Amino acid sequence: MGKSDSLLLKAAAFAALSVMSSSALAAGSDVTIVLDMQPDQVDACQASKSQVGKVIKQNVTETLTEIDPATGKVLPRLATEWSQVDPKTWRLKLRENVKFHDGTPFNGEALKVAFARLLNEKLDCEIRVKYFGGLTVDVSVLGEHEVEIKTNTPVPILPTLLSTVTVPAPSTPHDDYSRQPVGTGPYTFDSWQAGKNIVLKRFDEYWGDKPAVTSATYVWRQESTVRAAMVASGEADIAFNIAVQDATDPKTDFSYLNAETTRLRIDVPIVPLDDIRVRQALNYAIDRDGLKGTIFSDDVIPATQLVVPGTNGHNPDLKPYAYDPEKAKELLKQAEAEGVPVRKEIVLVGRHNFFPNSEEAVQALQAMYSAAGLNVKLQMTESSEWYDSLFKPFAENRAPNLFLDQHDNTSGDASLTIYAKYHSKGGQSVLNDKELDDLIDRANVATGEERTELFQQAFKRIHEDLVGDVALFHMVGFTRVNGRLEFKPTLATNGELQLAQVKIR
Amino acid sequence: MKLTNAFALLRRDKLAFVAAIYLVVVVVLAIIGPELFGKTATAINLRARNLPSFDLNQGWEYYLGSDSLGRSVLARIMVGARNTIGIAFGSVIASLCIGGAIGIVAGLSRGALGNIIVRSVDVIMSFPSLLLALIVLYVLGTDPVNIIVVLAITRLPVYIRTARAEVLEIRERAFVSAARVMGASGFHIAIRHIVPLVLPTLLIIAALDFAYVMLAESALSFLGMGVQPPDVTWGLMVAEGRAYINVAWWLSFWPGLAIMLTAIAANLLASWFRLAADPTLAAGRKLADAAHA
Amino acid sequence: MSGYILRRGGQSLVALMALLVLVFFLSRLTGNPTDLYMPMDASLDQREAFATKHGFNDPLYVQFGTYLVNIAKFDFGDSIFQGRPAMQAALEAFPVTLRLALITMVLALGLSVLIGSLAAYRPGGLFDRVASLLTISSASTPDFWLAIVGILIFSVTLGWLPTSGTGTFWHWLLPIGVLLVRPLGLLTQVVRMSMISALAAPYVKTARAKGAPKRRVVFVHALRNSMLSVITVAGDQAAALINGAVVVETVFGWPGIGNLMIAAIKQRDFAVLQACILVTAVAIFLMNILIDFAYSRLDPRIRG
Amino acid sequence: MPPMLKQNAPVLEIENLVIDFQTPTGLFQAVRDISFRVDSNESVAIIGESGSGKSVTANAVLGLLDCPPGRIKSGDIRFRGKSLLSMPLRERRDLYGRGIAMVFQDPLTHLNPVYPVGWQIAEVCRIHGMPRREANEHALELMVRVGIVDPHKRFSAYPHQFSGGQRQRIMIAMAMAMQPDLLIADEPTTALDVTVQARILALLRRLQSETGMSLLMITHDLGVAADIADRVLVMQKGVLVEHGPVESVFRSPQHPYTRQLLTDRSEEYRSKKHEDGEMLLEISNLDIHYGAHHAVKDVGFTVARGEIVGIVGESGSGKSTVASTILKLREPSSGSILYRGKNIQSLSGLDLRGYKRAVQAVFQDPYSSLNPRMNVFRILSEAWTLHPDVLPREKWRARAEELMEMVGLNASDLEKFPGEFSGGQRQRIAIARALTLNPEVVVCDEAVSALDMTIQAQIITLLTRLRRELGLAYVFIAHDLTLVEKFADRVLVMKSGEIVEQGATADVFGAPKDDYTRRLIAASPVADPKLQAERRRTLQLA
Repeated sequence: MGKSDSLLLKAAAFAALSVMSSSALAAGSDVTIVLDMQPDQVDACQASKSQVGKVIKQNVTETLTEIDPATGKVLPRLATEWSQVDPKTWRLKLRENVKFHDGTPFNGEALKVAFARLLNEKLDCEIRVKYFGGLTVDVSVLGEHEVEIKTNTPVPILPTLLSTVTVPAPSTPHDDYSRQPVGTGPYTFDSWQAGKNIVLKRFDEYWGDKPAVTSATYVWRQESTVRAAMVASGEADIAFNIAVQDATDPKTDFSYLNAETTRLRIDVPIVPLDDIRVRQALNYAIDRDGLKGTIFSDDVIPATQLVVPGTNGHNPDLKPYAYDPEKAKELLKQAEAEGVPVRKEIVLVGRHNFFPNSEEAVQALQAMYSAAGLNVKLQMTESSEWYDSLFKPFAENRAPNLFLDQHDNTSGDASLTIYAKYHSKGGQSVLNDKELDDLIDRANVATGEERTELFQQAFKRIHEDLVGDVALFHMVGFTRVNGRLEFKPTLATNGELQLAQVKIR
Repeated sequence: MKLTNAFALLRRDKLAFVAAIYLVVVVVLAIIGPELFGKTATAINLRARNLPSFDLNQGWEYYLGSDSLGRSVLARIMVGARNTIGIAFGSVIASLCIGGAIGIVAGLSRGALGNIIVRSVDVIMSFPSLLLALIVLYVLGTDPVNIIVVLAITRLPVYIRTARAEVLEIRERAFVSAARVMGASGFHIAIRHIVPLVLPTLLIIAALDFAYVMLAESALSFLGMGVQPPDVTWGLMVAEGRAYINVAWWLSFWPGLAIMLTAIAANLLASWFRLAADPTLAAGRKLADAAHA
Repeated sequence: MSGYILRRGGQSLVALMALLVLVFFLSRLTGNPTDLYMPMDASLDQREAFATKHGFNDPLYVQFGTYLVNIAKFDFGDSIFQGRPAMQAALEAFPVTLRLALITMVLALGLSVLIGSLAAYRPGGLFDRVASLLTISSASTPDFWLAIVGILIFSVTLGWLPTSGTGTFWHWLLPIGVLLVRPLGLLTQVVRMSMISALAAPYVKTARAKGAPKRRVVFVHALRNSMLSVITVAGDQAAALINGAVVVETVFGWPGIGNLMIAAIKQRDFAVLQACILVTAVAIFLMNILIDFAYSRLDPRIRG
Repeated sequence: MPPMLKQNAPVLEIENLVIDFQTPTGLFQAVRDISFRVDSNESVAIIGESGSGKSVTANAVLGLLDCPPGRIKSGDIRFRGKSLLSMPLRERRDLYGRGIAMVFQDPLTHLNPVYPVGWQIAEVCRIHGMPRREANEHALELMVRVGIVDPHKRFSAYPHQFSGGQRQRIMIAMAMAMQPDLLIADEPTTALDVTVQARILALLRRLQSETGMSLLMITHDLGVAADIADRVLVMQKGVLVEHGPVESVFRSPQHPYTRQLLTDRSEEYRSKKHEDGEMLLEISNLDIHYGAHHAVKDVGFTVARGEIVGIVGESGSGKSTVASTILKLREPSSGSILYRGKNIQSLSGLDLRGYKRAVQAVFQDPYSSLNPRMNVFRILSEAWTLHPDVLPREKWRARAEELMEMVGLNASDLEKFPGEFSGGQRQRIAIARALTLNPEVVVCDEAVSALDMTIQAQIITLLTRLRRELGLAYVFIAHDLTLVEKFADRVLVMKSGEIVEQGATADVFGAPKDDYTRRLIAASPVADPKLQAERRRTLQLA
């Protein structure tokens, strides 16, 4: 035994030494970033998917405009100026002296090709489906660096939408997905070893400032514990989506509003949820302060509506429902007195692996409702099942349900949220309120102050008059950042990680 | 008479005796645990999350600490025993009965049926069992009963193959011929002669499978298709607790230990059973062999 | 031998077809990937259009027919999510798992023979008891838990090994260690038991009567005979290793086929799932032939 | 060392040897204070039945007692004057295979199935320090010496590719590899056919005369002992009851047990054949194929009520196949079996049930012929559950008790399980089971072959009595010619699936017409050293 013991020790010592040297690779101006899952694709037209965007958006391929995460303002990127000619026509000036990584120049023609590809029905591009559904877009080249964009219906927020449009090189295959995207960004797409890593290298002919990071390696690990451990052990520099309990070191672990908002959608048409007192009671029964700092991070913001502050249309005057179990009981008692079957079983639909601690969250919610005297049954679903319940058509004879939902809107405008979620024709809406529909319809074609105000009124109606959901929190994500880097995650970090903004200490 | 014999034999093997006592405790918990400790196990207290183990200040129920919702780990283990043991027992018994029956049919049939069964087993065997379970659960939903069904399906091949192999050997023995000479039907032979002889072997496999099934159930929880909260099993507790390993090791350690101990106990009992299953035959043969040697 | 391989191949082909049919229909029962692929705010029309375009609205038998026709042309379909041929993805991932499984199996066999034989040397002795307890208890631990604890101890606390990922020799140690415990535990028990029974066999008496030292009796005479049952179990374990690989690859971020299959099932990426199952099934089939071969090498009675 | 020098120097001395066995039921003394010696170039046979301790003694010499359960409690074993028990293990091991070698019963299981025989023979030399090449050459020579045909080719063949006799020759080659001074042979010919047995015994005798080694033969067969031994030791229940030169022991046995062993039981076994002679079974032109193998060729004979038909033949002669066809466990390829004039292949319904009652079986292996998980009562009553009209349920127990007493067992044993009985008792239970349906014919397929001689005698006596009382007919299949000679009314001699001779027992044995029958009879050793020596001489001449 003694002999093998010493052998073991030797091996261990050797291991320690060699790892020391191998972990030294996370040094210098190269960075390693660990994601929670591998992107399935890296095509520019899928850059709105958060896993794809974190790798290529603004790094490899750039967008025409950009949203300032702090103010929600539209900033220039590849487009330098824009103006509306008529409700359906916009004119853009493009940045000059911009080159794709393959050497071809960025100009009006290139943009036209890019748009055609983006809207190509043969590809299932998310940007098309998500932002340009039902729109036809005509791009005509006016000059080398000037184009005109015509749409079939008025699009008042086109500059905002352009912040989603990534521009790949004209050489990108028109009908196939590219696994080697070529863009104008500060980094070239160097290699993708499927399942293993993606490497980006700095592009020296970039039109803007030269970034500090020379190359970035993306890897992915499913377990939050492992991602956090990788930064702790120096194997990685930035780890995304760390669970609250793993974010133990305030020096390296930064929270950021990740644009997600969590709510329970109340199944308004179904007894007993059709009674407003019951819906109010559902709101009063939740101890948001108790959830905050325990299951949810201390940094989450109690929500009143489904868009984050800073979004056009966000109503800052709304107040969250206070935790008042007595009031909740009182409201239920009143309703019961009038014959509302408040003891009827209500299904709380959760989803497995939804967000960190989501399982605990729904269990806690269920406990709170039980305490208020409601009969709530927890049902965990798997994602496909969850989607089934999210979308119309809803099952006819369904049990009344509270549906755990999460929504993110990084476009800076409430329209992308409010129609789908609350309009009577919205695909995920259980509401059917003429007044609300009218507000939304009007807001969607309005611009400027009027647009903002109409959306704010709509949110007020949802929150106070209709009580269509139990708004929970504007969520935060945690990113663990190696101490040698200077990087502060922002609202946009969920969908992109601009390597150019990462500084090395 | 046989029972007291078995008990005496059990007393003689100290390790097996301890294992048996442990299993009895677990089974008793599975029967009465939820009724006794159900309330404690589900009482959420967000202000008492992740209390460490071995602290008696909060009361005995928090001796093993509390989980991320402030529930007593000890109470949850005791309550979780029912689902854990229920699922493991249910699926092991189901696969034993069905697999054993199919295996016996396959062993006794001299025609195409036996061949088809063997080939079908090959098909199931070449489908990774965890994935098969996952897909079937996507179809059926994660009801505990469905989990029992799924785990039973994935373990079927073992029983079918073992039962068949045993039958192929037993059916050549002289007492089977003697029964056939007397005019016994295939069914009579299967029930009277084959089943009692195949059963001990299958039971030993079942004891070993007990651990396997608990682990598979846990792996399903890890992949998100195991038992769903608010139901609780040890496997689910380990899977949930893994997210807190850094800050609260006790969340996954204690249920993991419970699984491990149950597995070891089942193993010990299985090897004891191997000897005790057939005290008459084993002892008699040994005596005869020894005398002849 | 060639006739045997042909017959065996034919049988396996039938089994393979049955497996494909099973996978095809079973996976279709789990729904389709439209909702999972399309962004949440896509309209109903867009969803319908997507489903129709990819054939999910066709009746199942039509989809199956198309699938069969394509298979005959060696076209295993495209991955919806990855936008490339599914077989390409499967073949890319397979070698990783194969290497992992191979090394694990070799280690498991080697170690279990060593430990099992030593334990059988003196059944009930100290070594036997300790080895049995250790192998049983390590094999009774959930593997994902073992993996995470391993990372925390060896990578974070001690800093000896990298946490996860692939690359150097040191990256292999934790995943293999975790993957190893179950087959090792089981095989050690099998080796021990078959060793004990082999050591009681009459030919062992003959060997002792020849004056052979105990070491020779154990490792030359008993071992080879006991390997027969070990190899059968080892084959099953190797096939079951895919289960462990699913978990280990997920935790350690290995680009293996287990990882790929789980993702495919979760995303309803049927083409990828089917391609993966096909690849693993063929591998298992080849392994079974290998086992038969090893069996006949070890046991001359089978060679006839 | 030339044998001359060691004349009369003892090779092996055993002194007051006591061996204990630990059993589940307590301590069991397998060998009780025995002493004997084997001189050089001498053949000594230990005779005894199972449980007599003869094999334990042999195993003790080679240190093959597994401890536990076996333990040498006291006494000493000396080899050429040196105590084996106080010798260091390494030195002892050096003697095994070199000074003392052993040949076991059942060579198939005692040869390692996964190594070539040549390798296994050479291994002895290599263990004792011979280089591989030399060892292999020596092994080849040995194979020639023990009479393996084509040794070069057979060198790398495996045990399962040899016949039983050849395997035993390999075992002997292995034992002879290092020219041992003492060869211990433990029932070396027990499972072999008589003609093969004769050749193996001849080989052993030849090798002994060539090398001058001593031979310690363990056997239960008095004929074998008479054939080969200079001196015999008789053991019973661990005690050495008698010993002396072979002629004097066989001629005038002193101990009652020896006398019992040597009793001629011809008269006891013989019983009167029933005279009514009603024909039960008529078998004609029976042909059975296993695939391409023609196992039974054109066999025909009859069985009348109360008649004992013996079938003898060596292994592979097709006698058991005939039995299983009569029992309807196997379908004949062609030919017919008539039961009371009706073809049993076309029986159905009541007729078939009638046949299943009328013909019963007793098989060879007392261990596998009873279901170990059923108690005796259930074993006996199983037949009545299958044929409920034979006996009403309330009479089952009384009838079972009656049957138990009929076969010489206690009625109180009905609750016991087969594992609690000895081999002979189990065979009695099997006979009782065969009687449950009041059969007319009982097929006994080697029913007494696995039993000790005294037990065998008891069972045969029982069968004789049952025929007398119940008028049973037997189809009695055996390879032991002496037994059939004493027991059967008529005898068939089978060889390679054919009946080479059949007729009244006295005729066939008294004046065999067929050459094969003659050879068979000649090869079967008799328990009389003088007579056996003569027979051996004639056999060698033939």
